Order: sequence, then C-alpha cells, then structure tokens
Amino acid sequence: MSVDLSVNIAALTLKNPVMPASGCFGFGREYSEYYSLDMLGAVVVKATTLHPRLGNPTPRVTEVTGGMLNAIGLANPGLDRVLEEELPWLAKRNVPIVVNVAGDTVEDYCLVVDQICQSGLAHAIELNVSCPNVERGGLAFGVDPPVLRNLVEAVRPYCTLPLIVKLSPNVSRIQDVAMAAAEGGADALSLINTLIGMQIDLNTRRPVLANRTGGLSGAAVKPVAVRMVYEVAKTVDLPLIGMGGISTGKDALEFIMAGAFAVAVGTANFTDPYACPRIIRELTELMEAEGIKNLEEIRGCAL
Amino acid sequence: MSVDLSVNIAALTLKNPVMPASGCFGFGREYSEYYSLDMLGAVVVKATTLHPRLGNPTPRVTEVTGGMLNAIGLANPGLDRVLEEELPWLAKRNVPIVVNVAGDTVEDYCLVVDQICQSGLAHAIELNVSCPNVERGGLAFGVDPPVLRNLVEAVRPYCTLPLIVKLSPNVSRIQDVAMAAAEGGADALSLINTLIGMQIDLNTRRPVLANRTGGLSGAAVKPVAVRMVYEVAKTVDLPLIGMGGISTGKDALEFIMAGAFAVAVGTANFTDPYACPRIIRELTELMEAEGIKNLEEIRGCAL
Amino acid sequence: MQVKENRQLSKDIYALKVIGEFPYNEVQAGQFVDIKIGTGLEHPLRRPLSIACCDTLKEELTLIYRVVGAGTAWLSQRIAGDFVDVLGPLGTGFPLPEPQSSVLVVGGGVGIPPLYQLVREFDSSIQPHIILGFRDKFDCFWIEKFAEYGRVTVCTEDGSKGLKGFVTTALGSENEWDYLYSCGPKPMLRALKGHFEGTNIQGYVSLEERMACGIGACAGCTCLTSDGKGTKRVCKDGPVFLWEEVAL
Amino acid sequence: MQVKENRQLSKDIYALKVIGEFPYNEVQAGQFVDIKIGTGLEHPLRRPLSIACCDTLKEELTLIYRVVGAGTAWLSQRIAGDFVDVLGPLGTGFPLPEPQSSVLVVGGGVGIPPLYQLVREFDSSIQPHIILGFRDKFDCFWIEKFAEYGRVTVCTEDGSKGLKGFVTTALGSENEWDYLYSCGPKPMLRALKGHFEGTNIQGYVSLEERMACGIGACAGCTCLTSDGKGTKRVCKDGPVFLWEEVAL
Ligand SMILES: Cc1cc2nc3c(=O)[nH]c(=O)nc-3n(C[C@H](O)[C@H](O)[C@H](O)COP(=O)(O)OP(=O)(O)OC[C@H]3O[C@@H](n4cnc5c(N)ncnc54)[C@H](O)[C@@H]3O)c2cc1C
Ligand SMILES: Cc1cc2nc3c(=O)[nH]c(=O)nc-3n(C[C@H](O)[C@H](O)[C@H](O)COP(=O)(O)OP(=O)(O)OC[C@H]3O[C@@H](n4cnc5c(N)ncnc54)[C@H](O)[C@@H]3O)c2cc1C
Ligand SMILES: Cc1cc2nc3c(=O)[nH]c(=O)nc-3n(C[C@H](O)[C@H](O)[C@H](O)COP(=O)(O)O)c2cc1C
Ligand SMILES: Cc1cc2nc3c(=O)[nH]c(=O)nc-3n(C[C@H](O)[C@H](O)[C@H](O)COP(=O)(O)O)c2cc1C
Ligand code: FES
Ligand code: FES
Repeated sequence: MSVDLSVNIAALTLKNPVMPASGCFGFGREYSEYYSLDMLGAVVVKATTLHPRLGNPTPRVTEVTGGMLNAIGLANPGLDRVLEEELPWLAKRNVPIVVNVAGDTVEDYCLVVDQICQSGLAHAIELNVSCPNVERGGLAFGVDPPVLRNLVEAVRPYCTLPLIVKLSPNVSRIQDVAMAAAEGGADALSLINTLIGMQIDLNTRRPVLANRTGGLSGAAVKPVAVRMVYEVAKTVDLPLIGMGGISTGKDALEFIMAGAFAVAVGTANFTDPYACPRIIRELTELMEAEGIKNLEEIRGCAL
Repeated sequence: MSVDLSVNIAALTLKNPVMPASGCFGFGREYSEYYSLDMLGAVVVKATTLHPRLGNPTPRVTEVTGGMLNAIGLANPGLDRVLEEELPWLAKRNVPIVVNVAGDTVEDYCLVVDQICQSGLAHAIELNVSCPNVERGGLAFGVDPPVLRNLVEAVRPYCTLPLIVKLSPNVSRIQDVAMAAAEGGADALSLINTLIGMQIDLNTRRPVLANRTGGLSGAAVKPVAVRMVYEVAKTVDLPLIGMGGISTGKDALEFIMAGAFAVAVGTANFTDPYACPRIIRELTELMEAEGIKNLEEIRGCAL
Repeated sequence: MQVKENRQLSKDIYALKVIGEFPYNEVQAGQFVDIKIGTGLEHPLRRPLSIACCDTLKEELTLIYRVVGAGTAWLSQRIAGDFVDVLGPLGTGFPLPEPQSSVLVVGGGVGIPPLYQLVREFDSSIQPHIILGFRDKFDCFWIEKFAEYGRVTVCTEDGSKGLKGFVTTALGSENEWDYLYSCGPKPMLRALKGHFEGTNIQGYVSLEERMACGIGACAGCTCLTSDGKGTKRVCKDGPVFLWEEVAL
Repeated sequence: MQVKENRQLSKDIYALKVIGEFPYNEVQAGQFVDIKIGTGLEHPLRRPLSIACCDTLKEELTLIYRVVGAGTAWLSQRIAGDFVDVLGPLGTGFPLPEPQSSVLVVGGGVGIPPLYQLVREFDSSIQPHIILGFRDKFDCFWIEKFAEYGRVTVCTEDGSKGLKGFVTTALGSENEWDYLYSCGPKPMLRALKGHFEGTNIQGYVSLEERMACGIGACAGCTCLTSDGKGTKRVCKDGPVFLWEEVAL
C-alpha cells in the first residue's frame, strides 16, 4: 500500500508533515551533511531578529531527565546576514523554508517579517512569541491574549506569506492565546515552545545555566504538548503544527491523532542527527501497517 | 558529624524535611506495612472533600516518559469517614499530620477545614487549589490570583492550624498566585501540583485516560518545579514545601537550594515504596559528606 | 531477584523464572508481583504480573507475560543472571474451594497464568475442568502443565487448536458447579457471569486495571462495586473478587 | 560501535576502546566523538569525549574519561561486547606543527587525552616537551605512553608525583617555543596564555562547553571571540582555537 504523507498548512503544501523545530536545526547547513534536506516536509530556521544577537552567556544547555534546558537567548546572525548568507543557501534546496521571527518590540517583528517576505527566499513565517529567555522578548507577547492579538494584527499586513504563530505553553489556558492569535489573523499555529525550568548544580550550589532558567524540551514535555494540541484543535479552526518531545514515528502519530496537521522535531535531533528522516520513515511504516492512506484519515481522531 | 535535619514550617516542627505528597500515600496505612511512619517529617494525606467521591472512571493512571499522568479525580471517603476512621488511626503514630483539603465551593473548603481543625486530629491544613481533574474543582481557584486570595481569606478564620496553600503550576507567573495566597493569609506554600497532560493510545486512537487529560508528575516535571520554587522563594517571604519529581536525596537538596524548607515525594513512592525513608537517609549522608550541619545553611543558596 | 530463565513460549509470550529472596511461603494463588522496568527514571511505574507458579521448594517464581509495550519488551530482554526489582506478593488472591467440590477454571490469554498456581493449590480431591482460551494455536502455552491438575479444554478464536470460539463455547450445558475461578478480559468475565446467572455457583473473577502504587495507596486502580456506589482497589482488595462484589 | 575494552585506570578514570565502523582515517587530533547515553529517552544529550587515540591499523578508538555524573557512570559500566552509539569525529582539531619546530604540549586532567593523539601525529623530527598536570599520583595515567613521543614532565597539585603545583610550575624560563598545544581547565589555559604573552609562540587551546547538538546547529556551545563581539561554536569551529581568536 502506498501512503500519502502530504499535507496543506494554509497556502503551504508539504510533501510530508515532519519538519525540524526552530532553533534545533540552525539554518540547515549542518544537518545537510547527514542527509538531504529535500526529504523534509519543511525546514524551520533559527529565530531571526532585526540585529545580530550573541545570546546568553554559557552554559546555556543542560540535560535533565528525559529532556534538556536551553537558554540560548535567541543567538542569531541578524536579519541582514540571514538574508544574505543563510536563506539563499537554503533556498537552493528543494524544501519549503519557514523563518522563525523574534523581536523585542512590535516594530521589530514587523520590520523583520516585511523584509523576509519581500526577499522571496521564504515560504512561511513562524512568529516566535514564546521564547522565555529574553528579558523583554517573547514571553510578554505570548502569554497575554490581547497583547498577542495586537502583535499578530500588527504583523499581518506585512506578512504576505502564510503566518504561523508559535504558542508558549507557560499559560493557564492555551485555548485563549490560540484564539487571540487566530483573531489577530494567524493562518496556522505551532505549539509548544518550551516550558520554563531550572536545574541546580549541587557542587557549585548555583543554577547550572548562566541565565539561571531555561526552556524545557524533549520527551519530558510530550504529555503537556499533546494535551495543548488537543485543547487547541478542539477550539480553534486553524491548522496546527505540533511539537514537544517527538522522537519517533509513534510520537508524531500521537500528535496527529490529537489534531496536528504537521509536527516539528527539536531535541530529538540532538540525540540522533538522523531523527527527522527516521521519523518520516517510521510514520510511513506505521501508516502502512495500520492501513492509513493519508493523514486526514486520522487527524484529530482522538478528539 | 551529626546533622540536624529539623525544620520549622510556620508553627509546625518537623524532625526532617521529607514528607509524602498528597494523594500518593493514601492515609498512610499501606506504606506503614513497609516502614514506620514515625520516620517521616510529616504525613500528607489524600485530598479530603466534604462528601465521599468515587473519582473519575478508569483508566486513571498511566506512565509517560520519566513520569505519569493521573486523573484520580479526588477519590476519597469523604470528611466523615476521614475523621472517624483514617485520622484517628494516623494520629496514633508519632508524626505530624497534614490534611489536604479540596472542594468545589468556598463553603465546602471552609466546612472541611473547620471540622478538621476542630477534630484535634491534624497538625496542619494543605489547601488543594490546584487539582486539575475536577470540572468545577481546584483549577479555578488556583490559577487566578484574586480568586485564590478570596478563597484563602475565607478559609483563614476557620483554620486554627498552620495553613499551607498548594499551588498549581499551570500558570504564567507562579509568583503572582503565590503572592495572592500570602496576602490571603497562608502560613506556608507548597508547590507544585501536577501539570496537565495527555497521552493517546495509538491502538484505540483515544486518550489513554478515561478523563482524557491528567496531571503530570514525576522526574519529567522536576525542572519546572525547581524553577517555580526558586521564583517564589525570591518573591514571597513564606516557608515553602517543594515537590515535583523528587526521587533521591540529591533531588531533595536541589529543592532546598532553590529555597524550599521541606520537600514532598509523590510519584517516587510508586517506583520504590521505601522512597521516603531512603531519601531521608540519602539527604543525611549528602549533608554529612558536604559538611552541612543544618538545612538553613543551604536553604536558598542558589537564589 | 535474579533471572534464572526467560524463555520465549510463543511469538510474544515469555515465561520468566526468578529466584532469590522472596516470601515464597506467603504467596496465595491470584496474587501478583510488581516489577520495576529499567534502571533509571524513564519508567517510574512498576508493571503488575500475576504469579503463574510459586515453587516454594525450589524457591522460584514463574511469571508469564505477553510483550505489549515498552515495559514487557524490556523484561523480555533480561537474561539469566540479570537482576530485576520485584515487589510482592501483592493483592488478594483466590480463596480455595472446599475439598470434594466441583470446580470450573476458566482463563483467557495472559489471564491464564495465575490459574496455574491456583490449580496447583487445589486439594487433591478436586478435579477441576479447566478451559483455556487463546487467540490461535501459536498463542498457546502450558496446556500440558494444566492437564496434570484436571481436565483441560482448549479454545482458540480461529479454531486452529481445540474448539473454535471463545471460552464460553466450551461451557456446554452442565451448570452444576460449586466454584468458578476466572481470569481474562472483561468481556469474557461478563459472559461467564451471564452464563451462570441464577445458578448456585460461587464465581471468582480476577480483574485488571492500570496501576500506580500497586499497594492500595493511590486510588489509581479502583473498580466500581456492583451497586455502583462504592469502589474497590484492584491492587489491594483484589485483583480477585466475588463476581457479585464488583461491576463487570 | 562495539566495546573492546573498558579499563579502569584510576579511581574514577577509565579508558574505553571501541571498534567497528568509523571513519578512522578522517580523524584529526583534537576532535571528539559524541556518545549516546543509555538506550531510552532518559538521556537525550550525547556526551562529548575527545579522541585519545585513533588507531587506523587496528581500527580502534580509545577514549579516556573521568566519571563525573550519570552519563560517564553509565559509560563506565559498559563491558566488552556491548554496543555504544558513537557519533563522530566531530569538530575542528589541532593543526600540526611544521617539521623541526620546537613544540610545547600542556594538558591538565581529562584535558590530556586528545594530546596523546596529537603527539602521535607529530612529524618524527619533532621532540615535544610534554607537561601533564594531575590532581595527585592516583589520578595519573598514560605517562609512559606520552614518554614515547617526547620529554614528559608531570605535575600534581599535591606533589605526590612529579613537581608540586599546576602545570605552569613546569614551564621554567625557556620561552622560545614555536608552538603550544594545550587542553585543560580554563584557568590553566588562561595562565598559559598569560605566561607566553609577548612571545612568538603559536598557541592552540582546546575548549570545553556544554553541548546539545555537537555539530554546530543549536548554538548551545558558543564561546566569545576575543573582541567580545562575536561567537564561535566550540563543537564545530572548535574545540581547538588559536588563543588570540577566543576570549579565555
Ligand atoms: C493484577 C494484574 C496482573 C497481571 N498479570 C499479567 C500476567 O500475568 N501476564 C501478562 O502478560 N500481563 C499481565 N497483566 C497486564 C500487564 O500488567 C500489562 O500488560 C503490562 O503492564 C504492560 O506493560 P508495558 O509496559 O509492556 O505496556 P505499555 O502499554 O507500554 O504500558 C504502559 C502503562 O500501561 C499499563 N498497562 C498497559 N496495559 C495494561 C493492562 N492490560 N493492565 C494493566 N496495566 C496495563 C502499564 O502497567 C504501564 O503503566 C496484569 C495486570 C494486572 C493489573
Ligand atoms: C569537546 C569536549 C571534549 C571532552 N573530552 C573529554 C575527555 O576526553 N574526557 C573526559 O573525561 N571528559 C571530556 N569532556 C567532558 C565530558 O564531556 C563531561 O565530563 C561529560 O559530558 C559529563 O557527563 P556526565 O553525564 O557524566 O555528567 P553530568 O554532570 O551528569 O552531565 C550532565 C550534562 O552536563 C554536561 N557536562 C557536564 N560536565 C561537562 C563538561 N565539563 N564539559 C561539557 N559538558 C559537560 C554533559 O554533557 C551533560 O549534558 C569533554 C567535553 C567537551 C566539550
Ligand atoms: C536549543 C533550542 C533552541 C531553540 N530555539 C528556538 C527558537 O529560536 N525559536 C523558537 O520558536 N523555538 C525555539 N526552540 C523551541 C523548539 O523549537 C521547540 O518548540 C521545543 O524545543 C519543543 O520541541 P522538542 O521537545 O522536540 O525539542 C528551541 C529549542 C531548543 C532545544
Ligand atoms: C496519583 C496521584 C494523586 C494525587 N492526588 C493529589 C491530591 O489528592 N491532592 C493534591 O494536592 N495533590 C495530589 N497529587 C499531586 C502530588 O501531591 C504532587 O504535588 C505531584 O504529584 C508532584 O510530585 P511528584 O512529582 O513527586 O509526584 C497527586 C499526584 C498523584 C501522582
Ligand atoms: S494501584 Fe494504587 S491503589 Fe491500586
Ligand atoms: S553543541 Fe550545538 S552548536 Fe555546538
């Protein structure tokens, strides 16, 4: 039996529903030494900001049970270099490019989105309103529905590409922020970004991360992520990209059954650099074994 | 070297800082077949409600990576039987008793707290304002600061024992709910209750738990719990009982360094019925090895 | 405890023999043990497995399990000499029948294992009729071992061995039993209860429920009492119940 | 890859030999491998360990590691025949010195291992002076193996073997070196740089940083460039840097 893995997210057609998660895949160059990026449903690049950012002091990653904490702090080469060096390289591959955009102010977001859309080098924008690591950064936008709605409304006119809003899980009711993003004009939602966590080094008696707190990702957060995808799928009528702890085809299927159109893979790339193509293969095999012909057949079946 | 493990939480003196977490230890009878409850810093009993509750349909527990989901739904024999059968049995042991109280309405809480205080069978009250499993139950009280403040204020006059308020982690800013509980008159805070999660059974294509969602606990939540203890310790001047994924003496120490006065152990009891006494022993050994004479010496040292 | 043998009986069914310190003499048929999976924190919940055979002389326990997920898969990879963390015996098992009585024993799939320890404990005056239901002929195990203790009828869903159909097919018209001991999927237990409705049979069922603590403390594994007004803990009050006690 | 040997060299230091498919011929001294810990999901981040010796003839890698936490503890329990998931070689290693040049090699603790592969790769015209710093005499390893490739001076913090003190004690007054190759704790690297300030020495340092991806994609392991205005990725651009490139 042949299975159809393709999926449409707003105006974007993906050959399969698996993409790397933002920040876990750089701009694609490094993983392209392991496999052809053309295999992926899409590539989501590192958060891009107006100006270059060095990020937080190190240590800025550490392992916890079943996951990791990161406090990269949106380190990135800045819009200009992304447009000049990174996206042109990536645009030569045969894979849709999603640019993750972050900023400190509404204006920053608008400027960056505008220029990326105008460059013709990207296929969709993912608005990172949830990065918990930058003092005046993402957090404020992503946890307060009216603030989020304003941001999305402000960005919307500049965004000629499909606009994906990436939600923070550090809220009481994810449905409310999801709804606000939808009302602001989002074409799709992705969730979840990281939960906020901390690890203390018993020897130094200080937090391990120089930034003290960091974002928790990996298998540890999967149940929270599945629940949030489920809650949003029940209440908001937008395509969802699910992520949080996906490391196998089964995990991907769980998110799709919870209502996700596509999935993103973050931390698992670090455990296994071949994680994304492996997950695509495992998903295909699972669907074949279960006689599932396409994703629509099972999408949201657990709702 | 001899180490002093004792700690004061409001008017409560504990011989050591380790207690089982509510709901993971019944009313103590079962674990007393494994070791003497007198070894514990305190015993925190299952949530008690005004009327008996059967809880949610099963399955109501399931394992996830590094943790578990539960949707017990506050199953308990109800106030009368707790007062007649459970607390009198427990009161014969030589260990402080903390009664975890839950309710659907402010009146319920007041009634239950009042009767437990009057019974003379308990040493402290823990207000469960965070159980995420009951439709009209805990959740509403625990995630909205003014609502929480009102509840604590209402209960306070009835509570002649130390009043511990147990916080839900399903919020954007734990400091704000902690502050509200403090303003309402809490003597101490305990945190965290469970995060809300879901697991989907790929065979049935339905959520594993009959209740669909359940509370996530265990090692998976530890980084979130440590972070929240840390944030609250920095902002609220009340003794804190830390919990969430503690399964070793090192874990306990991590919470104490983050600012906890005492710690509670939930899920780890299920992996190892001797978890609590083992953690007490490990903590003692660690302190001996590090030359830490008492808990005050290290409490909050990572702040 | 230490693994003595972990033998594959069929495609996904294994028999694990463990030895070492254990209160062998306290075991009651129908009780279970709770096994820690892995050595780290990945699997915090133990897995309940019925005691299929408790050999007090050899001081060894046998557990029979089907590989269905991560925990049983891990268990299937243990080899002789490995250590596994075994908690038990847990729960309340089967009360034994009066000598001389007529006894029916019915098991389905991996509900069969605890019934082996049960028939071993029967008084020699008892010759039970033992009905064992499997998926197909490849799924069968321990038929000969059961045959040492009574008359065995095998059913398979596809008829590839014994009678074709569920265990109820094998019940026949004879309804004059003193005791029924059963363990298996809920629909099977329900069908049995239905079949013997109105007779004087004393029916015991062994239930399954997802468990956390396994010792009665967490209220994770409760089942409803038959009046629907109360609960019983499968891990502590059960897993064996009189069928009028619980809602099936 | 498969474990050939996992030998305890001292209280907490082990030498692990692994064999099997690996691009042995591509290894450059100073590169590292990234090792998966455990078989499940508990440890998602690999652990970076320097290649202490890459034997292209025997097709075997040797890694020397100190047990400091859960990952290295797990590794220390692997026995011959076990499989470990080894990713590499990763990173940018030490550029080799010109033949005939005078070379100083300085390592501290578990910074020493990659220097062994380095001195093995030196042109035979080079007779490096090798300074190895350990905590105490129980902590020492591979001194004789290094001695095959140059003049070795050992320092221990407590003086229980060789000179007493840090590696800087052994530097002496001779400052006319063409190259310095160093790996060890940051304070040691800083002290070395300070010591040779103003001389013509070409100094290479190998840095350590907590890593996630290990291949340059996550920006987890960056260090600042010496002007403080940019970053380098320790896992990809390093771990070996010219000491003027990076902030120490
Ligand atoms: C009292 C009792 C006795 C049992 N005796 C046997 C036996 O002798 N042989 C045998 O093969 N099986 C037996 N089971 C079922 C066995 O416990 C499960 O098949 C096993 O726990 C599955 O674990 P897993 O990790 O392989 O599967 P997973 O599906 O990965 O397990 C995930 C979680 O679900 C729980 N779970 C999954 N299926 C069941 C189930 N059917 N019942 C209870 N919990 C489940 C697991 O314990 C675990 O917490 C018994 C169950 C109970 C309650
Ligand atoms: C390029 C490179 C080469 C290295 N080569 C060696 C070597 O040859 N021999 C050796 O003994 N050690 C070496 N280390 C250090 C080694 O990686 C750590 O000691 C090891 O990862 C600790 O893991 P753990 O699980 O035992 O400790 P834990 O403290 O439990 O580790 C928890 C987390 O912290 C990280 N971590 C802890 N300490 C360090 C550290 N010092 N550097 C980087 N990450 C750390 C781990 O990778 C893991 O993610 C090297 C480090 C780097 C970056
Ligand atoms: C090292 C690291 C860096 C990340 N950087 C970003 C980022 O720049 N922008 C963003 O939206 N999310 C970022 N994330 C979050 C991931 O995209 C993803 O939402 C999260 O890690 C959950 O998925 P996972 O459990 O599969 O890792 C980052 C995560 C990690 C681990
Ligand atoms: C099975 C189960 C039942 C619980 N019941 C209660 C409860 O009745 N009242 C309450 O306040 N918390 C309850 N909790 C939450 C725990 O007390 C604790 O806050 C949480 O599990 C985190 O700790 P842990 O990771 O050590 O389990 C329950 C947790 C579990 C796993
Ligand atoms: S599993 Fe905890 S009460 Fe039965
Ligand atoms: S560890 Fe990811 S960039 Fe170096």
